[in-house]
Amino acid sequence: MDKMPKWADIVLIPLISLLLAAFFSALVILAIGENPIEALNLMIDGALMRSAGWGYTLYYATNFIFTGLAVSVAFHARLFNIGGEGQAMLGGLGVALVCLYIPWPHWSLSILGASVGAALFGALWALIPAYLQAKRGSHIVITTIMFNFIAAALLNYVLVEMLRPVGAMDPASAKFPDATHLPSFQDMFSTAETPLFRGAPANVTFFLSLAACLLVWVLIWKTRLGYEIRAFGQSETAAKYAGISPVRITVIAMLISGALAGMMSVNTTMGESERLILNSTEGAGFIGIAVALMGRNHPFGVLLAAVLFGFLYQGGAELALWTSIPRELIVVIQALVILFTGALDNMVRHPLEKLFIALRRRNA
Amino acid sequence: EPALIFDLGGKFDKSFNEAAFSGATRWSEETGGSFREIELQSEAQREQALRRFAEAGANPIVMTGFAFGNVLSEVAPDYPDTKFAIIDMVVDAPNVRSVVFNEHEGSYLVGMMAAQASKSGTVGFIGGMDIPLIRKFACGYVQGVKAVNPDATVIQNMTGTTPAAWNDPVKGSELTKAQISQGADVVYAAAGGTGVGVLQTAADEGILSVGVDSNQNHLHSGKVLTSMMKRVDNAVYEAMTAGVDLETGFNVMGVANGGIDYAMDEHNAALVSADMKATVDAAKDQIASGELAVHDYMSDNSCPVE
Amino acid sequence: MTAPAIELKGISKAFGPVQANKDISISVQPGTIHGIIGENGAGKSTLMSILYGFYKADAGEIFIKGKKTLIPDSQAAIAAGIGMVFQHFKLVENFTVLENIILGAEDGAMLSTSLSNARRELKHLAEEYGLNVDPDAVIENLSVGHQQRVEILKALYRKAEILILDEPTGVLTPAEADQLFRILDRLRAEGKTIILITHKLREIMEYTNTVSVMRRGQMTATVKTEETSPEHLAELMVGRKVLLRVDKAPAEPGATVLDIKGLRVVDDKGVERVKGIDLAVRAGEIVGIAGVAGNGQSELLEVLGGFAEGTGTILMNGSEIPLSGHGADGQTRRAVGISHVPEDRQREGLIMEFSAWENTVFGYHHAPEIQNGLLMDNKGIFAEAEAKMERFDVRPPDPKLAAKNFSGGNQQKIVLAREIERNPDLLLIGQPTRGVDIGAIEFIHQQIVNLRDQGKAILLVSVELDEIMSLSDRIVVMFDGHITGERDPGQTNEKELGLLMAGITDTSTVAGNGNTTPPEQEVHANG
Amino acid sequence: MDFLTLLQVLDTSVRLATPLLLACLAGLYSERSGVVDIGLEGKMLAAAFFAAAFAFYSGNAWVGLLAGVGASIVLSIIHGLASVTFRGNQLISGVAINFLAAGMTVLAAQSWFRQGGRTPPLEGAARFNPIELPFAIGPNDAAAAERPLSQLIAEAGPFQQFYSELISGHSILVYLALLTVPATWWLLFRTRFGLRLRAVGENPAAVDTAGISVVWLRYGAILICGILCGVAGAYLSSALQAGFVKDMTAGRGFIALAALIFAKWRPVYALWACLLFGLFQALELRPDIIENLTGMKVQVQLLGALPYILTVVILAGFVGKAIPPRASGEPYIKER
Ligand SMILES: Nc1ncnc2c1ncn2[C@@H]1O[C@H](COP(=O)(O)OP(=O)(O)OP(=O)(O)O)[C@@H](O)[C@H]1O
Ligand SMILES: Nc1ncnc2c1ncn2[C@@H]1O[C@H](COP(=O)(O)OP(=O)(O)OP(=O)(O)O)[C@@H](O)[C@H]1O
Ligand SMILES: [Mg+2]
Ligand SMILES: [Mg+2]
Repeated sequence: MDKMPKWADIVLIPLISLLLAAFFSALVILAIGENPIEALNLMIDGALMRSAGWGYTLYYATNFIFTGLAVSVAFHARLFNIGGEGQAMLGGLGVALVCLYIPWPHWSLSILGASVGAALFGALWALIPAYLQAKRGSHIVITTIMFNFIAAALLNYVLVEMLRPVGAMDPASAKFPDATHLPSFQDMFSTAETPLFRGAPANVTFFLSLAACLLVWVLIWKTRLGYEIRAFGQSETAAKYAGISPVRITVIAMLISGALAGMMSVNTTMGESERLILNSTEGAGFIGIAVALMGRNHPFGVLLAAVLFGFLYQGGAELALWTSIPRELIVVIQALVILFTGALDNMVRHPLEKLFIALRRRNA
Repeated sequence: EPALIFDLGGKFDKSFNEAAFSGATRWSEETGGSFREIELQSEAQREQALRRFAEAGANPIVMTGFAFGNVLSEVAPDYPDTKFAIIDMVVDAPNVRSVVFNEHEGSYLVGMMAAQASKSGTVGFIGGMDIPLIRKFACGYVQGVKAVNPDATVIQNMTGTTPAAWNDPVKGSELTKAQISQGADVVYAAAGGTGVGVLQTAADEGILSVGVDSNQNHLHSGKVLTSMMKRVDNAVYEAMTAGVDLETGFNVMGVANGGIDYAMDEHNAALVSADMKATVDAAKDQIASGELAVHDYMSDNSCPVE
Repeated sequence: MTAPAIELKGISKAFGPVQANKDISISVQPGTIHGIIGENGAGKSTLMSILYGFYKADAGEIFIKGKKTLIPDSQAAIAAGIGMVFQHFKLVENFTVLENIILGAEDGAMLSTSLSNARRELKHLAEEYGLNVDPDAVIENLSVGHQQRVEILKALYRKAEILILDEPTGVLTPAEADQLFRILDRLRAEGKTIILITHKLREIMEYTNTVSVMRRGQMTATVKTEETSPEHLAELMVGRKVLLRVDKAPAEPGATVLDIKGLRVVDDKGVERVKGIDLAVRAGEIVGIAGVAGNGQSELLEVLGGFAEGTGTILMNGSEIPLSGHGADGQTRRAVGISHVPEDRQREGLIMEFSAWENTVFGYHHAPEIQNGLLMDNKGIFAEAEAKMERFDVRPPDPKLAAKNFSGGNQQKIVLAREIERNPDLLLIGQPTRGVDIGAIEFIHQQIVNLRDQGKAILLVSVELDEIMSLSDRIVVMFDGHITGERDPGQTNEKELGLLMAGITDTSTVAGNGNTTPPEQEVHANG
Repeated sequence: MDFLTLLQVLDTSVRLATPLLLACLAGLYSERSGVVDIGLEGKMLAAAFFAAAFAFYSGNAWVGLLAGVGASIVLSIIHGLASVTFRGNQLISGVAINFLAAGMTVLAAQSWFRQGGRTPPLEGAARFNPIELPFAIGPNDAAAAERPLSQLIAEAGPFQQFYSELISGHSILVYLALLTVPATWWLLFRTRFGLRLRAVGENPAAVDTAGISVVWLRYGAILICGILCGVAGAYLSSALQAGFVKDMTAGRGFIALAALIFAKWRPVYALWACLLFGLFQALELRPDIIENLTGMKVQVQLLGALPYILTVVILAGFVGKAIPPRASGEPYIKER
C-alpha cells in the first residue's frame, strides 16, 4: 500500500513546499526593509500585466523549459546532471558556428540547423561525464560541475581568441546574418494597430520548447527507450537483469539531457542576442534543477515550473528597475525553492505521510 | 527626467561608474532635479533597462560603457523621441550622442609622472579586461614613461578576458604583488573595481600607484601618485544639463577640452615635486596644442612602443 | 524460578503502513538458548532490533533481569548487557578487527590506549572461546565466518550477558555452523542467555531450550523445545496444517537444451566464483543445484541469464551463446529462449516503483508483438497483464498497482507469470519460494512441474535442500565454485548432500536412500 | 626562473592556497562523516560577506571572523537539517545553499551598505594584516632604509630570501590553516572522535549499533566544516582582500572539492593538492614566467581550467583511483 495518495505526492507536496519558499522569501524582503506585497504587485505588474512583460516571462521560460527538461530526463535515469550550464554554453557555440559559417536562405531552415548544432554541442559536452560515469564510475555530479568551469574557460577562449571580430571590445562573436533572425513574438503577433510584445525577446523558439516538452513526454512514457531509462533509474541491478545496458542508458540519457540543455541557446543566442556573447546562459542551467524538482520531472510540470520561474525572473528584473531590491532576490527565491522542494522534501512529506496513514487507520 | 545606467562594475567601483555617478549627483544637486538609475547585474538586462526607461519617458538616457553599443544601436531607432548618450562607444544613430575620450593622452601624462617618481626604473600597468580600449590606456602610458626614461621597463598585465576582470580586486592585488616582486615601484591601474585591490596592495607594500577615471588620490592619501582623470562626470553632467536638447553626434573629450587630465590635490602634493609637475604640464600643453601627438592604439590596433 | 533474563511486554512497531510487530510479549530464561522462528517478514529481526535499541518501539515495555529498562538506543542496550549479531553484519569494512571492536567502546579520547587494551582483552577472549582472529586483519579481507566471529567478539568485548544472533548460519558452511554452535553451547554453560533466530527447524530442535513462533507480526506461541516437533512448529508458523508434497510424474528427459562446458566466472572484486563447471540440462527435466549460499550458484545463474560475464562454452539448443561482450545480455538470452526468474525478485526481477502491468513486460519490452510503430503498445500490454494476473491468481488483480505494494508471494507470481508465459525452452529459476507463503509455494511448484511436463528444460537453484529434493529430477551439488557431485533425488539423503555441500566428496558412509529426515517436514521451514 | 622569482610564485601560491586548504579540510570532515558538501562555495561566500561587514562595523577583524564563522555555521546547519535530519538529497541541498549565499550576500550588502553589493573597504585592524616573523625583512625595514622592500629582499642571502619572502609576511590565518593540517590528521587518526568519524562515513549502521549517535556525529562534522569554511571566507574578505565583493569566492569552493578528491580524502595530501591548485592560480597571474619557462604563449584560460581538468582526469581513474568514504552522499535511513 502506498503511504499517501498520488495526488498528494504530485500536487500537495510541491504546493506546500512552494508556499514555504514564498513565505521565507517574503521574510527576506521584509528583512531588507521592503514590502513583500508591494514587491509582488510590482512583479505581477511588470511580468504579467503587459504583453511585453509576458514576452520576457516566456523568453525566460523557454530557457528554463529546455534546462528543466534536461535535468529531468537525466533524473529519470537517476543521473544528477548539474552541468546544464556548461552544456548550454557549448550549445551556444554550436548555434554560433552554424549561424556564422553556413549561409542560410531562410530562418525556418536556420533554426533547424542551429537546433542541431546546439543539441550536438550540448550532447557532446555531456558525453564525457556520461562516459566516465558509465565506464569508470566517476561521480557525474562532480564531473559535470568541473565541466561547467571548463566550458566557461573554453568559451572564453573561443570568443576572445577566435570569434571576436577584430577591434571589438566585447568578448562576443560577430552579429549573425539577417537570414538567421528568428521571428519574435512582436514580429508574429503585433499589428500596426495593436502593438504587442514590443521589444520583448520571446521568439519562435518558445514553440520549439513546447514541442520539446511533448517529445520528452512521449519519449519517457511511450517508448522503449523511455521505459529503459526509467527502469534503469529505479534499479540498476534490475535493469541489468532485463538486459538493459547501464552504460548505454547512462550515455543516451546524458546525451539527450545535454542536447536539451544545449538547445536553450537557440533561444538566447539566436533568438535574442543574435550573436554569441560570453554569459548568455546566466545560470539557466542551474535553474533547470529547481524547475525539474518543482515539476516533479514531468514535462507538464516542468512547463508550469518554467513559466513560474520565467515570471520570477522578469518580475525580479522589474523590481531591480523600479526599487532598490537587487535582482539577486530571484537567486534567493530560487535557492529557497530548491531547498524546500528538493532538499527538505521530507520535512513536508513525512508529516503528511503520517497524517494520511492515520486517516486511513481511522477510516479502516 | 534623465536616467543613468551603470555598467556591470557597479556604481561604486571607485572609478569609471562612480565618476558618472558623481557627475549625475552634481547635476541633481545644482538643479534640484532627480534622475533614474540602475546598476546592471546581467547582460540580458541591458536592453530591458534601456527600453523600460525609454518607455517610462526618461530623457535623456545616459549609459556608461562600450558594452551598450550593440544594444543601443538596436533600441535607439525604436524610440526616436528619446535622446541617448553613450560613453566610451560610438553608436551611429540620429538620437544618440557618443562620447569618447582620448585616454591615451591622459595615460601619457601619468606615464611621465610615474617614470619620474620611479626609483627602480621599473613601473607597472594593470589593465582590467583585455580589450582594445584598455590597450589604448597601456600604450599611452608606455609612451609617457619612455618619453621621460627611454630605458625604463614597463610590466603590463591584464586581469582577465571577461567582464569579471573589472571587478576582481583579489586578482588585482595579486598582480600588484607580482609586479612589485619584479621590481615595479609605481603601478597604474586601469581596471575599474579591480583597481581597488591594486591601490590597496600598493599602499600596503609601500609603493606608489596611479588611479584612473575618477580622482582616486584620496583612497590612500600620500600613497597614490596621481590619477588619470577621465571626466566622465563632466560628460554625464553636460548630458543631463542639456536635457532633451542634448546635442547628438560624436563628441571627443581630450586634454585639449579638459575632458582628460591628471589629478593634483592635497593627497599627492607631497609626492609630486615642482619639477615633475613642470615636465608633465609642458607635455600637457603640447598635446593640447596638437604639437605632440600621442599614438592611439585603437587607430591601428598596435602600439609603437612596448 | 529466577527472574527472566529478558521480558518483553506488548511490543508494537509499525513501519509506515506495515505493522511489523503487534503487541508482542515474550520472556527468556537466563542460561538458555531461546529460538525464534517465523516466515520471512514475520517481524523477527524487527523485534530483536527493538530489544537492541536499533529501532524504537511504538509501544511496549522491556524488562531485563526483572527490572524495567528503557532502551532508546543501542548504547542503552549495550549497557544493559545485550549484544546482537545482525543478519547483515555491522562492520566497518576497511577498518581492522581491532578498530571495529573498540568502536563505541573506547577507553578514553585517545586511540592508542584503547587499542592496546583491546588487543590484550581480545587475546583473552580468543583463548577462552576459541574465537581466533587476527586483530590487525582488515575486515574486507576476512571470510564471512571470520567476520561473524568479529561480531561475536564485539559483543563479548562489551561484556554482553545476552547475545542475540539473527540467522547466523545462513551464510555458513555446515562445518562452520557446527563450530558456531559449540561456542554458543560454551556461552550458555557460562550462564549467558542466547536468542537465536533461524529458519532451520533442525537447529531449533537440536540446540534450543525454548522456541517462540512468529507469524505476521504476532507471537503465536512459545513452547519448550522438548515438548514440540517440527510438524507442530511448521503449523504454528503458517497458521494451518500443511502437508506439502510435490506431485509429479517421473521425468521423461528429451534432447539436451543447455550444455555448459568449462564455465568460469570471476566477480567484480576479481574473485573466481565459478571454477570450471560442466553441466547439461535436457528438455523435460528439472535439474536442481544444491549448495550453501555463496558457492557460485548465483553467479552461474547470472551468467546464464546474461547479466554477468564468464568464460567457457555454453550451447543453447546446440548453438553457442556469447558469455561476454556483445550479445552477452538478457535481451539476447531471452531471444534464444531462456527465461529467468531471478533470485532476488525485488532488486532484480521487478521495478518496484513500476506498476504491475509495466512489470509484466520487463525484459521483454523489445518484443515485436508489444510495439505499436515506434511506441510501445501500452493498451495491449495492459490488457495482457490483466489476463496474466488472472491466470496466476495474483492478488489483488489490479495491474495499476505498483509492484512494491504486492506481498512477496504475489510479486513472485508476477515474475513467474511473465517468465513462464513466454514459453521458454529453458527456465532458469533461483530461490523460487524465498519469502513466499506455503499456499503460494504449492502453486509455484505446480507451475514449475507443469512447465517441465510440457517438455521444457528447467534449471533450479535453491538453498533450501528440501525444495531441491522434492522438485528436482536430478540434483547437482556445488561447493566453492565446483560441482562436487550429482545425485538422483530418490537415491540420496540430506546427510549425503550436506557432505557434498561442504566439499567432501567421499560420501560412502552416508549414501543411500535411507532418509533420516523426511523432506516434507523441513519444507515448511522455507518460510 | 631565478630563485627569488620561484619564491615569489610560491609565496603567492601559499596565499591563494589558504582558502582552498581551509575549505578542502572542511569538506574532508563533512565527507569523512558521510555528508557530501557541494555547498562549500556558498558557505565561504556567506562567511566572506559577514566577516567583512562585521569587521567594518567593529573595526576588528576577529569580530568579523566570528561573524563569518557564525554565518557559515548557519548554512551548515541548514545542510545538516536537509541531509541528516530530513535525510534529503545532499547534492540538492548543496546547490540550494550555494544559491542562497550568492543571493543573500548581495541582498544584505545592498541593504546595509548600498554600494552595489559590496562592503566598504576594510582598513587597519579590521583586516588580518601580514605578520612579520622575527628577523625577517619586512615593510618596516624598507621604510627604515627608505628603499623598496623588493630591493632589500633581492639583495639578501638565499636563506633570508626564503624566510622573508615565503615563510614570513602572511596573515595569521595562513599559519592557522597550515596548522589545521596536522591537527586534522591527528584528530582523524589518533583520537576516538576521529575513529568514529571515519566509521560513520564508511558504515553508519556499524556506528549506530555500536551505540553511537550517527546524527550527532554527522552534525559534529558538519559543524567543523562550517567553522573551517567560515575561516576560509573571512580570510578571503579580510585578509586576502580588504572587503567583500559579489561572488568573490569565484569557484574556490569547487576547486576545494576537486582538491579533496585529488587528496583522496586525506589531510596531508589535501595540503599538497591545495598548494598545487594554489600554484596554478599563482601562475595564472604570472604568464611571463610560463612564457619564459615553456618558450610559448600559454592561454590563461587553460591555466584557469587546469584544476578542473585535472580533477576530471583523476576522477576518471587515470591517475590512481579516488575512492570516497563508502557511505558518503547517502542519507542514513533506518526505517523506510
Ligand atoms: N527498516 C524498515 N523499514 C520499513 N519496513 C521494514 C523495515 N525493516 C523491516 N520492515 C518490514 O517489516 C516487516 C518485518 O520485517 P523483519 O525484517 O522484522 O522480518 P523477519 O521476520 O526478520 O524476516 P526475515 O526472515 O526475512 O529476516 C516486513 O514486512 C519488512 O518489510
Ligand atoms: N603530520 C604529518 N606530518 C608529516 N607527514 C605526515 C603527517 N601526517 C601524515 N603524514 C604522512 O603523509 C602521508 C599522508 O597522510 P594522511 O594523514 O593523509 O594519511 P595516512 O595517515 O597515511 O592515512 P592511513 O591511515 O589511511 O594510511 C602519509 O604517508 C603519512 O604518513
Ligand atoms: Mg530478519
Ligand atoms: Mg611572504
